[in-house]
Amino acid sequence: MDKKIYLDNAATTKTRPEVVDAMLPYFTELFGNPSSVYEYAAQNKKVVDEARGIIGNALGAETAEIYFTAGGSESDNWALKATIDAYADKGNHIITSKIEHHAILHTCEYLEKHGVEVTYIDVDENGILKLDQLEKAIRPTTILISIMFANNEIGTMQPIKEIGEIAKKHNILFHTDAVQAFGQVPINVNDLNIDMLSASAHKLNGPKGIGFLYIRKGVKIRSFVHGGAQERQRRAGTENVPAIVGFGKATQIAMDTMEERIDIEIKLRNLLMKRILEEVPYARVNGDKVRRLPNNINVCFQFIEGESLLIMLDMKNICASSGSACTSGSLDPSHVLLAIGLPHEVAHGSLRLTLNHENTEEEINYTVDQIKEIVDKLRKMSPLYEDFTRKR
Amino acid sequence: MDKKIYLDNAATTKTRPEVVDAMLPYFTELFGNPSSVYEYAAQNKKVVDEARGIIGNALGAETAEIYFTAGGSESDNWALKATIDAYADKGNHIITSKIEHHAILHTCEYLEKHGVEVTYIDVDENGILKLDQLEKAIRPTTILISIMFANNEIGTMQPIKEIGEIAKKHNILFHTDAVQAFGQVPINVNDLNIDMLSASAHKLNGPKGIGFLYIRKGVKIRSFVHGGAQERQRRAGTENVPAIVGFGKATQIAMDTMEERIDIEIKLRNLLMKRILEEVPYARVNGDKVRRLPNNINVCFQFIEGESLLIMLDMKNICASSGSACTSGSLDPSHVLLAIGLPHEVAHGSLRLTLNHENTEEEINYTVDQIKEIVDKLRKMSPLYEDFTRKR
Amino acid sequence: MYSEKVMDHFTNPRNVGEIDNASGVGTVGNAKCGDIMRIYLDITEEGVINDVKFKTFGCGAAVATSSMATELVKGKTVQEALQITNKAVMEALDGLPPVKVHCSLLAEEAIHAALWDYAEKMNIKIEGLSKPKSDIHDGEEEVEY
Amino acid sequence: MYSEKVMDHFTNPRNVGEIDNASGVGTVGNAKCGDIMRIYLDITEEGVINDVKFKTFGCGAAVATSSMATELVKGKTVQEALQITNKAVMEALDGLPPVKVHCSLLAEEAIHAALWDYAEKMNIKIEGLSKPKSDIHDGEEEVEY
Ligand SMILES: Cc1ncc(COP(=O)(O)O)c(C=O)c1O
Ligand SMILES: Cc1ncc(COP(=O)(O)O)c(C=O)c1O
Repeated sequence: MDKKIYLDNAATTKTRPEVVDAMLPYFTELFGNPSSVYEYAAQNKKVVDEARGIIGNALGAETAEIYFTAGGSESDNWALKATIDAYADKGNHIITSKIEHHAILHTCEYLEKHGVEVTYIDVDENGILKLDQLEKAIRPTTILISIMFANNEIGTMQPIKEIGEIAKKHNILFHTDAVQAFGQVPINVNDLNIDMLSASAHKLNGPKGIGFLYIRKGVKIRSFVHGGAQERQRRAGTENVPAIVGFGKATQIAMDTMEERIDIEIKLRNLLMKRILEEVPYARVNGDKVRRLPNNINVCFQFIEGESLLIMLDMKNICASSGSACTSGSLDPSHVLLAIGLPHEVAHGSLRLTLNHENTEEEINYTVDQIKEIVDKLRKMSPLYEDFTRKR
Repeated sequence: MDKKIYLDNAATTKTRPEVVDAMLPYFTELFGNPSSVYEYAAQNKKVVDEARGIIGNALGAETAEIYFTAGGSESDNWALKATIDAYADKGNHIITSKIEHHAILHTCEYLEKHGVEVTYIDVDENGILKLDQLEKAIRPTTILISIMFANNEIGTMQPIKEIGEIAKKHNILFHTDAVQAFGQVPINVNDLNIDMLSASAHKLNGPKGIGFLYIRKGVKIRSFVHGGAQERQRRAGTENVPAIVGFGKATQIAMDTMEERIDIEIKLRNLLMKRILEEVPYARVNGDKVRRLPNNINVCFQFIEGESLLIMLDMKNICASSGSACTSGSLDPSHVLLAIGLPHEVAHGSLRLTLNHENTEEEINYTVDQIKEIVDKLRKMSPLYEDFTRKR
Repeated sequence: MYSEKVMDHFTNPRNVGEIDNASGVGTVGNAKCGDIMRIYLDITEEGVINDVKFKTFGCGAAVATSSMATELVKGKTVQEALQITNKAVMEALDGLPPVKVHCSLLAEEAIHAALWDYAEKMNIKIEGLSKPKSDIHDGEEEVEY
Repeated sequence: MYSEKVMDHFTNPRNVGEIDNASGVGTVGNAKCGDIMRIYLDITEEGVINDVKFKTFGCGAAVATSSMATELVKGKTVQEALQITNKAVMEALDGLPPVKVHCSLLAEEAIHAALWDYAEKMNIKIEGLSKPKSDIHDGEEEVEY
């Protein structure tokens, strides 16, 4: 195919042209600083609050509970570090999972170096949190449970409602990293007892560099970025007006089109999954079959290594990922795949394909054809495959 | 005038159309995540590093010493908090000034609550740091001196070279908040012995929501935002590619046009200053006459209050500021004006006009005419003016 | 940020000025906070507020509340004027931003201070009126230009 | 991220395959790190590497370095082959990204391991060659599909 086939929507997405159009006036025509006194800038304050309202609405939250940040990572850092700060009198214990994004895990490691105690809960072979382990991990000093809504690698969605209930029962704050879920699946923070929620616009066809942290009214965490009085004194820095407007627009479109997008994605994903499992031997799908993001497929091809596969797919104009794009610099085997019990060599052979509504059946079929050929080629080169066939 | 006259370029600036044009492809065509393996995204890694190179160049720094952030506030928070973290074995004392931006001052307050010791050095009546006080404040436990390059309210530029030399002599790190100076006046981090430097794109006709922290090679501070391996593992979060490209472009233009812009701004500023001082009684210019940003004028009109003045100017289509835009929510008298020794009531009557190369003589003349009228009108309403005239 | 009514009273403030030999003058607020209001009252022998003027140093809301307060008390008896609360002033202005509510309190106080001055001069006691507390020169020095 | 030469050797790897009854076979690396290389050598009685084949499980750089290493040793004497360092392999590939340098070390090691196997089989000692250290099954279990 001449055209690029983009199957890495969990890494980032195309900003929708309508979103860019919505942003454009705020660069050159209406560029004022929303904190200024004059009318010209008051318009910018208004559009920022409109975007806030759209997002609050999407979550069943109040407008004033949405705080803009520079992205999912900042939101995650904020939620964890500021909770430790604000609730120090209650305790210094956090519970999270083994399959969180590095924005959570590395923040936890940082906090551990500063005397915070962290329990990392196991997941089962499908990546679902072990709820009994969670309940047992709770201590009188536990101040926060942070469990991601949906996993960025294997797409597994956690039993958020049950986790929220456990948190509530024990009077512990509940934060969820919903960077992969917001705008993709319905979320209601009240139904789910969520106290804090992180999201990032570029995962839902919005711009990069903008995210938010939902903070339930009454949660007393303060700033992570200190300075000016922006975001009701909780997040300093001149408001990124164009990006905020774009985030509002992207959220609006995401909510309006959610159902049809899910339909398209599930249909394409099922085709992809079915053909791979039927046509490529020694392939295994990772993550839960049911509790799963509509657009995610993660599969391991035994005896081959992921980066080789990615490069060869790339040469066929297919953009895909092996584990989180954020960590592809190191290409260590994914901590998520290890946590669901895969041996290292299998984890190394993982492929993540994350679809979006613009993908077509033709693209999917072409992709499977290429995967078949490449996997075959790589296995012919693989000493592990050689050993395996010899043994049989 | 029908046209808006924008004289608040210290609050934020218009993004240059060329900058927007440079950004546009990275929203919809080249939207890939720079951390991804495929060629399509490698292009984005390349443009990010090109922008880094342009910025490094502008400072006389190396490309690898520039780390992108979400803006000046994040950079300031990072520099201070991470230094406290990384150099805890050496000490816990920071020296800063009384006229820093809130991104520094509120971060210092936060740190003080966490056991850090902070000394706030005085400035003289023109806003120049008292160097003798600085040297006396140094302790064996001092790990950081953070002094802003140029003040955002009164435009005073600090004796950065001298401060850098003091820091170096005592083997203390030197950070400077150059948010108002970068791209406006020449800066060379080596000549000036600067170890860390904060800047923000939207102050130099770049986009909002993107900044950087320069960190000299060898300075061992780590992350402020933990997570993915972006920015050589020092700042997590999917790279804001369009904004980074825009920042690079804005920096390039700012450096190429610096001389002519300074000429235009100084000419207009001198006209403004001359006419105000000659034609409006009981007006006083704040800040240093010589060591001053080319585009800043800050003036106090005795007996009147700033917000009233701003609103009336607004009604004449003139955008201006009274103290930092970030704090205009509270309208407290500016800590900077108090630090240079102004009494509260005078500080309340301050007006900040910050020009840019697009302003014209006609605009300046119109603005002075309006100021004269408005100041006169407000004084006629002022009980302070009544008392003053009675006393005479 | 302000309502149209506030903007109207700010840009065209009613009753700006002074009254020579006023029946009562009250000045409240302080320069430190950036708001000072002075109200002049001209009160007839029957105790009716015949004329009222004000001077205000302060933000848009401070000017507008002064202006509105003067409008509200004009023609009223002293007792009626006493009943005019900051809430009434705010309502008449179609509301104020939360951070500006204190301006309306200041306007109420200024009226009371002027009435107190009137009572002192007349050597009478006005039912329900107590001594104003604010001092406009709280810890501030004069500045030389 | 890779040079053209690396991409060429990755997409068209030379000498992929096995050699039946090879004079020496060496396997190095381990699955945990995601790189395993196996080299087969066919060595003549005169000690010349007549043929060489490889199999590699690993990233693009691992495949390319294996391919290049086989090209470099082919036709060489055992002693000449021993002189071929990872640096030579990297240079022949126009460089590798810093994080991939270990792949070239693995290629050097794989050659040495195959030569060691040859020496053991022939019951000879090769000057300057020591026993390879890596084990491809470091702490890994088989997985059932
Ligand atoms: C001196 C100074 N430092 C820091 C900042 C904060 O920058 P930003 O709003 O981009 O976070 C500003 C601008 O508001 C500033 O003028
Ligand atoms: C689950 C999850 N959390 C956090 C992040 C970080 O978001 P961002 O890159 O916008 O900071 C990501 C994406 O990289 C993610 O997938």
